[in-house]
Amino acid sequence: MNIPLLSIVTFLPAAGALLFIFINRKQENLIRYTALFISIINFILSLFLYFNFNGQTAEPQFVEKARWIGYGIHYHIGIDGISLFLVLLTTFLMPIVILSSWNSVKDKVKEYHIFMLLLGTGIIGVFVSLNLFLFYVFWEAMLIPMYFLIGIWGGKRKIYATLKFVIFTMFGSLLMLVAIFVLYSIFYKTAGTYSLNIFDYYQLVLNPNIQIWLFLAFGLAFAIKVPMFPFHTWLPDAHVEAPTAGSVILAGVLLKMGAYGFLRFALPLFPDAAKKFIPYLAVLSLIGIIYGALMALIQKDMKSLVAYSSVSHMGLIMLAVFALNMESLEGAVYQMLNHGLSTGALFLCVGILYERAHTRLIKDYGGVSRQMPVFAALFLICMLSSVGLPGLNGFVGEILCLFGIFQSSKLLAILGVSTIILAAAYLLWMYQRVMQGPLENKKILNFKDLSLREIGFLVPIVLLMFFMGIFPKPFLRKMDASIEHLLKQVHRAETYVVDKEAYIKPSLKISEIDINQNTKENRTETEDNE
Amino acid sequence: MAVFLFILLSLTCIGSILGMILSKNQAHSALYLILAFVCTGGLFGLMSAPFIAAVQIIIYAGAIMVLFIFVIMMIDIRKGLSPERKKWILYPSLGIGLVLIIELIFILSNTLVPSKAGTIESFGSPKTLGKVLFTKYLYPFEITSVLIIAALVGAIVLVKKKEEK
Amino acid sequence: MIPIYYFLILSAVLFVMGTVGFLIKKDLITQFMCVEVMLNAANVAFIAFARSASSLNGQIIVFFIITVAAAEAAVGLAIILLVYRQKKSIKTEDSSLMKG
Amino acid sequence: MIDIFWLIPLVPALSTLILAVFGEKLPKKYISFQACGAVFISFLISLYSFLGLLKVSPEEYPIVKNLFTWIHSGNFQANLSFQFDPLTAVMALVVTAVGFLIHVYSIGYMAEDRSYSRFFTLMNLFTFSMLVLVMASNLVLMFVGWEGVGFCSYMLIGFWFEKHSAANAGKKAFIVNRIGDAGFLIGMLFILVYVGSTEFSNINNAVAGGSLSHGLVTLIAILLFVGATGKSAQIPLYVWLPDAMEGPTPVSALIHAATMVTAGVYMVARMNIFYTTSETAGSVVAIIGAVTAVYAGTMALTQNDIKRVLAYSTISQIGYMFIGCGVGAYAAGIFHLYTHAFFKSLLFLAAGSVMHALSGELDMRKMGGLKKYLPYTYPTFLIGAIAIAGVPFLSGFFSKDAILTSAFAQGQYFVWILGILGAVLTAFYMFRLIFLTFHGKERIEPEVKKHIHESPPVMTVPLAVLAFFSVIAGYIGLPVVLGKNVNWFDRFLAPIMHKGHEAHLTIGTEWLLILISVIVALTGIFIAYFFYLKKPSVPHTLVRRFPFLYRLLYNKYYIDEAYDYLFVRPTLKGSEFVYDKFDINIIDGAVNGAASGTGFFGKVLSFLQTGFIKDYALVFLLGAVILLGLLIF
Repeated sequence: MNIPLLSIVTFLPAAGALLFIFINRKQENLIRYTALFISIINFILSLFLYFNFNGQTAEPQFVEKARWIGYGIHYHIGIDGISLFLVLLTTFLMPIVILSSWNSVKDKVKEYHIFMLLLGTGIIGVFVSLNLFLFYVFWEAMLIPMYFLIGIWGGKRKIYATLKFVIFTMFGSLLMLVAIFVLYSIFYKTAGTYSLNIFDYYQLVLNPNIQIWLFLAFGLAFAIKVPMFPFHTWLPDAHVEAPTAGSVILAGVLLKMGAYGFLRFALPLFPDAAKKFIPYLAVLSLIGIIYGALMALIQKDMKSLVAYSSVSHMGLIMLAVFALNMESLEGAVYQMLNHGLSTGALFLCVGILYERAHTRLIKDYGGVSRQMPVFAALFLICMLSSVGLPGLNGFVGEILCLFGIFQSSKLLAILGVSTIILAAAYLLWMYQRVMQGPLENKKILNFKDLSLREIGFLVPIVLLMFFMGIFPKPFLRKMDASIEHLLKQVHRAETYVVDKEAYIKPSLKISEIDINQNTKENRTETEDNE
Repeated sequence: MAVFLFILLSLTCIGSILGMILSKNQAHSALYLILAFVCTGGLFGLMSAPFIAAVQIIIYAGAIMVLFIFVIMMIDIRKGLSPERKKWILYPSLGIGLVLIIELIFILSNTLVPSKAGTIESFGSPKTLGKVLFTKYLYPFEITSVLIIAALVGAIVLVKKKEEK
Repeated sequence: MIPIYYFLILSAVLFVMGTVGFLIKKDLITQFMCVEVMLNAANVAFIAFARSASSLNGQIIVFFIITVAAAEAAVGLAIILLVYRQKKSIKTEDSSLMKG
Repeated sequence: MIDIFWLIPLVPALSTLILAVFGEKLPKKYISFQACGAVFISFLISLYSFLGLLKVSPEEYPIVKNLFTWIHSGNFQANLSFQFDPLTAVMALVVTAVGFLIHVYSIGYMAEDRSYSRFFTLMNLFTFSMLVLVMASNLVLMFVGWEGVGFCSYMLIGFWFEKHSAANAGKKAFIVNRIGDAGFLIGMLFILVYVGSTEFSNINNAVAGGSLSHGLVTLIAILLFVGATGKSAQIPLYVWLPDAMEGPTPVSALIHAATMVTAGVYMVARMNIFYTTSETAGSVVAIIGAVTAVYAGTMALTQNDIKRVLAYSTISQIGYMFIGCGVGAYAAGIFHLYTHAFFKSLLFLAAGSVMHALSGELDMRKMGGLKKYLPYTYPTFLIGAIAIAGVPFLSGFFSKDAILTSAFAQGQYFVWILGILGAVLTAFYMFRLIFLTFHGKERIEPEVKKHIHESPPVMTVPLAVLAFFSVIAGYIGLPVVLGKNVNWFDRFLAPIMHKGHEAHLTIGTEWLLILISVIVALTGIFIAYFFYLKKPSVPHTLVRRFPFLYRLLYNKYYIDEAYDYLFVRPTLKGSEFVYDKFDINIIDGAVNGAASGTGFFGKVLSFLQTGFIKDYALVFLLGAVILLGLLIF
């Protein structure tokens, strides 16, 4: 296929944002419809990615390569079975969040949608980059629209929250940048050419002592993003202050970037160090599960409750990632999608309530079900998906995760099972206090049930929840090969022979083409300099 | 002859700049500076750059300095003449200047200047310069025009008095 | 033929004079003139090198420097005027909004 | 002809789907027709499949229908597959038959409710989930049904969610159930890892083949039983069931008496190989069952809420079922489950009819003498009470006796004694209920009395049908003493039950045991008669005599309060403490501290920034000169 489909999917939102230059800012509805149209087109295009994706191979697909800056810095994108679904999740959520902020965003509508679309490109870019430099560029670029989305359209403490979010993330990613430099120079020393291609780096056999530092640098960046305990405090603040759409994207996709980073970079690049640190990381994840759930139990603000539930759910995902076996990794990836849907949907539900009552405090609600039966039903389903009720998507991911974890460590799995009790406790309690009970707040009497637009963005999520709960096969089969391959990479650790002289084994083979290509480029560049 | 001319021009140049610095009146300073620019223009002529010399005199001594003088006219000069509060800054400045010139001369004395024998007759003539300018340096040249427009617009926008609401 | 070093030394002297002038003058306009002197010093050096290297590049660069200087002067003077309007003064001492 | 059995759960599923999407817009009549019709069709298919099953030779059990592979990843595989064997047949028949009658009853009972369609949607969903639970051919799918019924129970208990108590009860039920489910899930994980499959046939082969160590079998058995205690309301997780009576009465009858709460028993019977293999686990089940039977019975003694008495009675009766399973008499346990489904749902529905007559009154102290007002409800209620009390010739007698006889035969005398004690209590509190409600002085409030009326036929006919079954249901499992082959039920289930060591009693002993049962039941009834009809002052005297004991029983041993103080409050308070002190102060404090530290440092350095161009220029030049100097010297 000659159409650069993946590039189109990646850059269509950004191109759409560019289109807004030609739209008068007063035509707010035109702006909204344009943004919605672009995001829907993008989703449809990304479906082609899914249908043309070959689940039999672990090789990256839809690969596109172009020379960019040189010295190993190239435009190199492609997707495998893991990133495919994260891209799909992003493109799926984009129209939904645009639809969700139809009425709630009233000022600076143009800028809002520009940032939203740019954010889409940034996130998809992170998932498709195969060049570390490109990855880093997207990783940082995506922060900027998010910064503005929270900082401009946020709540009362938006400046505090957005700064905390950005600085937290920056702090981690700077260390990652240093680690990328180190990798870059090590690769140059060993292979004699410049490269930032992660497939070249997978071939590197690094000295375990260096791996430890690199792993820590990468791991910290990703752990903050996930967020793992104890780096989680930016999350509730950012969620509480962010506009609904921001929260949905934040919880739905941004957090997955951390877990994705572990899967794509930290674990396969530094298998020895990973082996060393996994016990500690697993314990941190477990603490995250229980700690997040307990904190969620006592939150008074619905959004921070859901935010802490994210900490808990992401803890389970990370625990599954660190269990490193087939079932746990598939479960983790699947659970990432589930979490994106269910937590995103919960934030949407909170947003729907907020639009009506302008408060997020649980105590201001009560008995909403009677006024809004349709909403009550949809909210319930979203909640149950988060609780992991069988038949809905959450269960499939949860059971795979738990089974995988159990194979690696019985104790951790048994303690991790507590999540199914605690999740039920905090979510049902919230549901009871908000939706059930006598109707005390007179304001609620004026609540209207869902509008067609609101049904329009909740129902697709709910349908997908059912679909993923009953037919997980189309998802799992596409990721089999990639995850198997990933496992092979991580488990190659034992093959390293300690050799202080060289970082690299003599048998190292870097794809010939790449070397030739790089040297050729170097030559032309030096010529230019003369 | 040429050496004599050089010494004359350079001394005038240095002298007028000294005058510019020491004069208390900005208008005088500006006039001194025009003189200095004219002298540099002459020096350029000595270095077989007749076109640049012309540009120097027309644009620098002509256009730019006229701008300066206009601005000076628009400003109440007496306000600028109140005594400086931080007198001490003179001494470190002179010290730094001294060190700087020593350093520069030291560098110059150690610099091997490239010299290519056999200069062409027409070197630096408008024709040759024009050829290079519109072939090799075409893009920079065009871009400068954009720059000048931008500066023009910028200056107007900056200075334009905002309408009172 | 005048030795190239004469020009270079002149360029250095002009440059240092511009620098010192910038430091010791107290009004924005004269300081700005000193900056022009420094630019000019660079021009002299460029012309000299162009001559000795028999390359027109140096002259071209001077040409561009003059153009940029013109643009710079326009904008710079406009800013000075603005400062004057705001502060009724062009003494640098009177503008210290950037104090931390 | 058995091939269509997999349609049994799908019919209610389809009906649920239609009702969920269009329910609000459909007329009530159609809703009731569809909801009941779906369950009735399921019942017919079950009956048809059951008849088909009789023709299949036991070697071919279970008949499995694999619809598709549900989850498959690495070594983990779960199929969406249903199976049909005698145990499933019994359960499916009970669920659909009782379910159908209760659906019909609900048409009358819920007629005035404004969430009519929601009610029937959930009832159908419940029927579907329950059928999935009993028909699943593997543990994972069974867990689906298991959680599904829990969810429906949550929704239906909290059906009238405007009441705080109802919403609370629903939540409590779900969370307590989830605690059990966690145990179940862990047990399932063990099975998944050590057996490698969750298909029941594979599990049976693995355990029978001895590929699991004895300790592991015990561990798994006990973990699964934890799940059963949650779902079937046994010690220590029974606390949700009495509160669950907040739901509409048909719900209490269907979910919290006849079907869902017995899922634990079904599960233990389904996994019987574990409890047969591990005697320890079996004993644990039997003892927990026996203790619960007596313990719940004592709590029922002092309750005044008619439905709560029935709820405790349910807990107690399920205890009997567990005794049966624990001592290896799985058929007896299931037999009791089957008879109990009829008479207990009968009792609940009759209680509902009483409530209906009395405008929702539940307190027995405000009833009495209702016999003459409720000519259909009273006899059916009485039949149910006689059946549960264990009076001979009614269904409850046969099943309870089968359990106790087995316990005695297995040498579990302690369990047997508790069982007998429980039987006395059962007879006593059931007849206390009858006498207080239908006999004696009228204590009805005058306002209520004006509206008193018998329920419409749509409610009384199901009562009559259930009463009929309560009488005759026991005759398919007559005691062995009456003949070698009379216990058809036992023989029917035998192929899938793994027998431990067989113990036979002499005919004389068996007759003796039956006699004891009969005496015990009659004693209980007599005491109740004496206390509440003959000498109504006796209970009051007793209360005055033993105030502490009375209060202890009346307040249900303060277990709810104890759980609250031991688990709920410390969790909440502890979390709040950690949140305030640790999350906000330490973790976030560190973050904000780093930020304000940077700010402070910046402020200290900012004095260098004077704001004067000349200072900057001077410093800049100084730097340039120094750098230049460094470069050249």
